[in-house]
Amino acid sequence: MLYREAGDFKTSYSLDNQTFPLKLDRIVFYLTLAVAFLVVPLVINDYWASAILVPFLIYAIAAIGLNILTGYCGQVSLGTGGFMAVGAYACYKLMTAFPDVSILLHIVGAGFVTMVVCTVFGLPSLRIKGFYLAVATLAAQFFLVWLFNKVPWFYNNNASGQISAPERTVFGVPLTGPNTEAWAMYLVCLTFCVASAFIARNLTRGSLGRRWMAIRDMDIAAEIIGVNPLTAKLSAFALSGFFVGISGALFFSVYLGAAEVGESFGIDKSFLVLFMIIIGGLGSIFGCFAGAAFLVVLPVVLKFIGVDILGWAPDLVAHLRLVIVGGLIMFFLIKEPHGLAQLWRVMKEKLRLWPFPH
Amino acid sequence: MVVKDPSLGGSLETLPALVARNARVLGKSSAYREKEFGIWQRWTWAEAHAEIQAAAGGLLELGLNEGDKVAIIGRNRPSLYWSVVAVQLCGAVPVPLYQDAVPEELAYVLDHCGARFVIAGDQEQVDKVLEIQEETPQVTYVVYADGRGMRKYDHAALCSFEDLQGKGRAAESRQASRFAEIASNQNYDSTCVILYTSGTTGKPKGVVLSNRNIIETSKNATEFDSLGPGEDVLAYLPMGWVGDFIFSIGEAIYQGFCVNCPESADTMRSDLREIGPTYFFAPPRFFETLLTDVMIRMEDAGRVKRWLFQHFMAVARRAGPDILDGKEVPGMDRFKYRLGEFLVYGPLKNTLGFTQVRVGYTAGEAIGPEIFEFYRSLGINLKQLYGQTEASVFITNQTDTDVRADTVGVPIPGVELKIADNGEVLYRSPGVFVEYFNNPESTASTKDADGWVSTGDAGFMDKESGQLRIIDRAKDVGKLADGRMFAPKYVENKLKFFPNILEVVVFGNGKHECTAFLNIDLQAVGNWAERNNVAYASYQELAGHPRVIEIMSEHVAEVNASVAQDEMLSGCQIHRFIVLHKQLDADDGELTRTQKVRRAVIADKYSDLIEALYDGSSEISTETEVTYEDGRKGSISARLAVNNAVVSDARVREASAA
Amino acid sequence: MMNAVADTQASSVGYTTADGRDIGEVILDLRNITLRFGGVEAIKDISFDIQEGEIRAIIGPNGAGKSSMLNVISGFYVPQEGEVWFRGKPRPPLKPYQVAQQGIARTFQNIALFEGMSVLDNVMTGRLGKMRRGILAQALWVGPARKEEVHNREAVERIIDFLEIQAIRKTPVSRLPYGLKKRVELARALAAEPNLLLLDEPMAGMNVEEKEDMSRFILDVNDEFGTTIALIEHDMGVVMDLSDRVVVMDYGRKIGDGTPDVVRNDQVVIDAYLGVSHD
Amino acid sequence: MPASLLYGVEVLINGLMAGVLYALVALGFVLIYKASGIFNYAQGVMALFAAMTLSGIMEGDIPFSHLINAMFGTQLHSFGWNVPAIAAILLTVVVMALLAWLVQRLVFRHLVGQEPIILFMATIGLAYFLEGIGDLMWGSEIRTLDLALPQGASLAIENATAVLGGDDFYGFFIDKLDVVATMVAAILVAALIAFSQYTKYGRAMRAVADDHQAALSVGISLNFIWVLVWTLAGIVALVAGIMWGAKSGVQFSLSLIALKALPVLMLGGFTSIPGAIVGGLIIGMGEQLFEYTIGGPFLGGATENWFAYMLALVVLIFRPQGLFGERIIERV
Repeated sequence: MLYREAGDFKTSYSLDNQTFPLKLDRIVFYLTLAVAFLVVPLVINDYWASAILVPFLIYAIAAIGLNILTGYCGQVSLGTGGFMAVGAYACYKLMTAFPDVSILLHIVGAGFVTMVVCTVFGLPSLRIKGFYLAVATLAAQFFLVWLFNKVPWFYNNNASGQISAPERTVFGVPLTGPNTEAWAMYLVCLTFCVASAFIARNLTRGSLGRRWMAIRDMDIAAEIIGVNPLTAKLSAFALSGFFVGISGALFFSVYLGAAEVGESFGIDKSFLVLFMIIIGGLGSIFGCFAGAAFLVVLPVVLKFIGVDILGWAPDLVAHLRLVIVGGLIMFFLIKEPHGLAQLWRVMKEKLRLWPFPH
Repeated sequence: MVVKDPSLGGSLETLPALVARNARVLGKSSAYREKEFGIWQRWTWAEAHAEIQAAAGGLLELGLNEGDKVAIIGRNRPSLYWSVVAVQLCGAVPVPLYQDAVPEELAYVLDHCGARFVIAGDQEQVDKVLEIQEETPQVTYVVYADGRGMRKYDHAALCSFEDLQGKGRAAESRQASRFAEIASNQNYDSTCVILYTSGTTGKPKGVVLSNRNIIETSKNATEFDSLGPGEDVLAYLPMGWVGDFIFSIGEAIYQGFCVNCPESADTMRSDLREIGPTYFFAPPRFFETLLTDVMIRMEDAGRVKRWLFQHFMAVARRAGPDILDGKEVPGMDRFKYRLGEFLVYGPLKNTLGFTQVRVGYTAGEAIGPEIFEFYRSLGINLKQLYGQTEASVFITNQTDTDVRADTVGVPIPGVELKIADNGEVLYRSPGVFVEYFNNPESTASTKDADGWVSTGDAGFMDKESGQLRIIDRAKDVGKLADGRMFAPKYVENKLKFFPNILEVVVFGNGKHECTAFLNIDLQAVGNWAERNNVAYASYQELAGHPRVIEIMSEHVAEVNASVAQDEMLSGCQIHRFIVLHKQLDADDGELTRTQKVRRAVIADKYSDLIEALYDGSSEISTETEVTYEDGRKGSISARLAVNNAVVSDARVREASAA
Repeated sequence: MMNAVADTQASSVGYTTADGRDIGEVILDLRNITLRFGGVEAIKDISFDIQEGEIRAIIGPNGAGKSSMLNVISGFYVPQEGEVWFRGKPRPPLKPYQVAQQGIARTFQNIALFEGMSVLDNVMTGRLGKMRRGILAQALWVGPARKEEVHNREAVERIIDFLEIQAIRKTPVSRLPYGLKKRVELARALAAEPNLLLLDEPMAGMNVEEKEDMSRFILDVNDEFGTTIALIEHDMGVVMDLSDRVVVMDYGRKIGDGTPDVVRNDQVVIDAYLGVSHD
Repeated sequence: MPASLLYGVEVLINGLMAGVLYALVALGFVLIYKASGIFNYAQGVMALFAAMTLSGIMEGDIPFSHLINAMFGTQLHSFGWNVPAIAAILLTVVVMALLAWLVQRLVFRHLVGQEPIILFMATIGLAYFLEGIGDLMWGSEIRTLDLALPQGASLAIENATAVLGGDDFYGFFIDKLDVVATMVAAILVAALIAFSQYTKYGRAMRAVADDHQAALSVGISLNFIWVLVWTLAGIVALVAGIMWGAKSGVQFSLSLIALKALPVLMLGGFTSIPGAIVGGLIIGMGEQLFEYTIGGPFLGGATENWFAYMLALVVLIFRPQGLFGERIIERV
């Protein structure tokens, strides 16, 4: 209904496979970006930052990472929590080891460290398939958590066994530490998030993305038409690790400030991110954002309704949340295996064909 | 790159000269687009000019002489459009042909115009040309645009368009003078193109059109509708047809439109949507099928959508045309129409590809008023024009502010009209063709000494609108006993616009009043019967059913009322009619294979019925021979009611409620 | 049968076909291939060669080991005995993707398209072997990566045009009818610009005109691109029209080899075929 | 015999006992996987849920009381009676059967023919759902489960075995509960095997496992079979829940033993009951032994958190089909 496509035709291939082929979509996209970068920082407050926006952005990055691996390359991983932990601890070690290097570099560095670790744990995927692999990745999850617990070197031997981010500034603006302001927190996460989405989109639409999807859809055929499964799968693990690592680093350094591996990066993190991409939509960048938004906002809304309005006990509401999330997972797998992203696509199609039904 | 074109300095009297001008003036803007390999390949005027030059160079190299004829046959593609101009650039005459021509027709035309070269679209066309080599020995060389599947062909007298251009580019330097010389021999009155009219009777005639014809007409027509550079046209109609030559070549080059060629015939609709032309022509049939398509698709829509659609289409029918004509419209309707524009019309136009259409034409045959109104009411500026090959298309055209379904508009600038006393429409204009190629007698019989051309159509100037109104083929128009005009086709068309009526034959030539045979449309009437649970066992029974006859009488009365409105035709009202017990059928020789009625045959075969129509009897039993699908012959007998129709009084206008 | 085999040896150097195409020397030579699954022998000591530019058919009743043969050629199965000679050199045991990179593309008996992608993307995967841009270039979508993408898209669009599937370019393959899927799969294989094309029952389950189209395309491919083609087919008639030389297999053995005529009149072959019912 | 070695043996035996419980849970997995190809991640949560339900019923709590109170401001908590263990167990079985029916009816019937990985994710969703429901029904505080099962060290065994070692060895320390558990497990397995061997439905189950079509052709409703196996899995879960609950209280950690069961299956293969048991024992003993010999002394302990997975991982790398699974031949 809103679209006016007549005359919006493509005269070159780069125009033809741009991310938003429709003019209207492009406009909306750029407007959103503008608002996110220019307006929100001015109006944001601590509550919105720490309750919704910052976690949303960080989880979105993690979801992008996992979606590359699971949604695009078809390799299910239950180790996301562990890999986020790697990002977090790598970031911590870097921050404390090189205090005068920019925190931003540390975060990216953490991404690269995680990349390596993730690739190593990806090696079994060459022989193990399906949920055999999924279970195998649990090894990563538990081993890594255990490792960061047991080896004092990772938390610089401090008594609490916790890691806590010292204050680091960029252009004099603190990005980590207790007196980080909401807008700074938000902006740094937003920047990383947008960059990640941009990179992920480019990778998934190019030849690498096709290699991944070929492996996902039919690995044997893929190999026979010339896709090297080794490089394809490992590259997926590597890049997935990179993004997950970055999200882990941000989660710890910018968002939490202090973290204890067991509770911050436990198995349930792995599931949370997995749910995000299932609900959001496997194999869709948009889905990562949709899923992250959904699962970040849902608890907040429930808490608001349950606790603040109805005045129920928080634990009761927490249980309700479990029920709802679990139910939704099953619902989506049954009704719309391609998640919110698919719903979105369908809606768009309808708008384009309006007033015709098909 | 571009060969210096001597005519640049001089006046712009040829299409090549105009192309050169465009290359200079509109160099950067789009001249041609073709959907190929998934995207719209694009050529600016500068590039197009270069392409044309190269092709022309190639043709010279192959030994094309001034005055030679070059046949061009294939689907609409830039390379073929360039070929047209390239040929002219060589001082030769392009002869665009219908791509669906069968070998025999092709052989006749090639032989008649004596084409030495053929520029063909693809293997299919080349094969046709090769197939008739014997009959057409003068064809010395064939060029093809798409070489698919022809690698193994003998390329002695065959080459691809690219190779042709290659030859040209290679020879560029030494040809400059030659081109200059040729250009200097060309003037406003030298031949621009020969177009073969698929004559309904006899062999096709080659209509010779001069540069003057094409350019003047293009000028007048485009100025009439204030069309200028930057218009987008979709080139999808056969290149052999004069309309395409005017819209996609004459006007396009004169004004600098962009000509867009679809990827293939079956992607035309989606390509139309992508391009969204600003200037669009289609025959009535196209708009008709499109409308049916829309209605069918809306059938499956949800209740809400359907309601929205019906509601706002009602609004559109009420207010749309007037808003489009810039007439006064009540504020409420104006508002509702805006809303509708957002909710229905806009999206609809978008999905159909008409969002950007500023001027749309339909012509060729009568278009159903409700179909016409539908598009008008959406805010699409669809207009009717009247023309023919001999006039380089345009004779009359409708102004944006005064568009009607039943007229064809006023003469465009430079066109003079007069109505012969037998009702035939005559015209004279700068677009009037030079001659029929190698056919002086036809030329003489069509065009008189001082340039008046007879259209062969009967018509008159509508009093209130001052627009021309076409009634019928002149030869079919007769007189009633009392001398009033008798135009059967005119009335028949009016009746056939009712979905319930499939075929009509009106009689009355030389009689004192008009009568008619009607054929019901089994589908439409059948549906009606189902909805109103009217039981019937056979076509015959349904056709004879009193309630069906009732409906028919209503339709006839309605038509009579509207016919009564113009005193010239008021005599053509139908006084008595019979609903036939069998469908008029080509197998019985009652229709031509193209579904046109054969009056003589019918009049003779059903003489008894006609008699009954005029002798006042109220019933008649008859015996008719029929041929079944399997060819067996049989006969059916029936008692048919002869019905009197409500006839409106010609003088009382109020009676005409429609 | 003996003369049939003799016929092959004779033609192991270039020859000219009835319709005047010049066939080059041997491109792929299978020598005494034997393949076992556990106890069962799928292929028993089979030898035959494929020559540059020819259309080579492998026929035989169900379970004759035809598909296994293709799988050996494309490196998916490793034979226990025998050698595969490619372009005059014995081929070391390679991974399937390495074989593909040597210029051997194929289609599959029961379609193996990537259901999650559009037709265009599927065909593009055929060119993955040719796309070498690094991760970084792709990540930032900078010049080289973009150029490479466009360049390969151009090549692919020509194939799409060639096989007349423009209209479904952007359709997800999962929505396509069977016949079209087969065609898309052929497109994917062609996109790799192979010098040896393996077709596993390209016309299985097609109706008559679909078969005709497919035959036309196969011939056009061989004609336009000079691609060497080895195809498995059930439909005797089709094979006889299409192919220059035919290998006949039965129960994992080669029971005939030679021009269609030779094979058609070979008693052993006739018996084998009369013995079983195909289709 | 040196004491250290004997202590090692003791560790081994205790590991064996733990392994029994792993096996018990794994058994549930196998049942469902064999019949429906569903890899039921929720098995552990089912054990938790079963245990909670059992104790809830025994103590006469009102289900969903928290929710109801929250919604209607009532003060419901308990019916005020206690249900005898046997009755409670039977009731719980009914509840599990009901649950099985619902799960089949509402979820997996709509997922027939989906890829295994999708089914797996669905069961993860189910796990969350059940956990939430369990908490809503019975509250989330740790419950005790008292079925008067023998607890504490078995002196008999201790004394009997004391003679084995020197003065510094006081015999094996073994918890009675573990012994009971082992026996119960043994009985359960025997029962299951008997069931699948000698009853109509048991045979039906096996038929389904082998070939759905065949099963249909002999006129068995797949749906029924699936409900049946889910119920059996529920019962197995209940038993596991009882044992584990009695040992360390009914709490969330219980559902984590499900995760432990995964590697057990990796080793044992998804389809063989004996495999599950052997796998369970290997894991159980393996992780205890590893902790005792290497983990504790050199790695700072708590290695049992990951040992099982690592072991499975390593095994899988060399035998992708697991220890007992049959080799997969890939075709195109």
